[in-house]
Amino acid sequence: MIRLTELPFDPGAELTRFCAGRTASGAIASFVGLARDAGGGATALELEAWPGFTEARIGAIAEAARVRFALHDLVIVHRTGAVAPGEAIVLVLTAAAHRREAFEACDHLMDYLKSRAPFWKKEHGPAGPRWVEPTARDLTDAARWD
Amino acid sequence: MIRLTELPFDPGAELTRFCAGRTASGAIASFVGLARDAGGGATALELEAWPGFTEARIGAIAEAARVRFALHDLVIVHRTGAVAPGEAIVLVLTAAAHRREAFEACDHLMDYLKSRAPFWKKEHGPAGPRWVEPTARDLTDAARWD
Amino acid sequence: MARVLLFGPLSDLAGWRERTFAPAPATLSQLKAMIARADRALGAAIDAPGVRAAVDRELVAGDIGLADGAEVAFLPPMSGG
Amino acid sequence: MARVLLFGPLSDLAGWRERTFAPAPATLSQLKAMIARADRALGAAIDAPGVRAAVDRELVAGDIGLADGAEVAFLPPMSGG
Repeated sequence: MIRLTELPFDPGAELTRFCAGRTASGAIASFVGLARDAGGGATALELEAWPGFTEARIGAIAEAARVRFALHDLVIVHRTGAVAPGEAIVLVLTAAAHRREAFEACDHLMDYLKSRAPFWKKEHGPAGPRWVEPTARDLTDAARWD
Repeated sequence: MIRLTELPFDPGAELTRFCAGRTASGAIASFVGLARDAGGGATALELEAWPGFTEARIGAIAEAARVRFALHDLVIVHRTGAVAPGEAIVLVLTAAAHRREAFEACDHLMDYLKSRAPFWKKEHGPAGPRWVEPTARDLTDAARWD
Repeated sequence: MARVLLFGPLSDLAGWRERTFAPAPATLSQLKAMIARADRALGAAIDAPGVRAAVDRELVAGDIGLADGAEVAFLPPMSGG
Repeated sequence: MARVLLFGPLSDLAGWRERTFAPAPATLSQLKAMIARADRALGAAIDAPGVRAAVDRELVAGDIGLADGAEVAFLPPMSGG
């Protein structure tokens, strides 16, 4: 399940829902990316997506991960628009039989979201807003899975 | 924060609390171990701990991980007693500046909980209860961090 | 004509997000040349390494023919999460 | 005397969780011998590879002296999560 949202969301509520009634998956891994306070005021960052295209690209990444890591289920929630300090930017949930697959799939999905999903991110720091590109570490992290 | 509990708990509620008001940590990783239905009825497994000793050992493991992975914060919740199918057995939450550290710490803590924390686990399957020892994979997974 | 979409820093640079270019360019490289004639800085930016193009919502590599009315998006380096 | 605690499959095997052994054994190996005399199967089980001993809540390796009243726990292979 892939969801983009302009509104704040509660990663814990998503996790509760994801775990409910699950008796075949032993392992649930998750990752939450929070907006750090970069000293730029009420908005920590702004996220731009391309509606439709962004969901489709994430869907393709997710489907490949589902097969590769034998996932039972997964959820990706990603904010768009203005995000305040402390708010969740992204949530990835993965369910698998065993923990290694759940962890690796979650790690992999985050690496791809960081540098291969169609989002553009403007960080608001003390010197004003600036567009952020993936870091060298983001690129080498993502390349681990190629 | 280390907690053993005989009662079911909601991993999502723990995650919500863990994220609340956090504006300095960009990365929250988590793992939930769920009791799979092994066909043994209303109890999936029974977990025995040694009160006091178990918390102290987990505390030492957690403190070492906090330093090693530069964690900002962590939570470990672990069930004891009878656990029903679908209930959470264990929850690990880690907060760090960046995702690599949060993921690795969570992965590491789970590996150590699986084979180095003082718990004894009886699985209830169709053939009745049996004590479970760490698998060969649990041992090699834990040895990755030595 | 071709409909052009810009994202992220490219739309900040150009001052627009969406614009049509006419007459219809026959290829992606012809469209890029039209954009560069209209705005030299933008022309250089869409040709920078790391900028991908999507034609009718499919990522493309290299030059490609454009149908009349094609939608062409220029995507600077992506950074989610 | 020494107070002995058993966990996991060891207590199932022995049929008890906690018992005192007297007179006080001077060492861990003497205690193990006392246990083996009382219950041969348990004596073998606490000596199996993978079973750790904790004396007064500290894990120990090899033989060790025991104070009178020592608490000795035998811990079979641990498996949480």
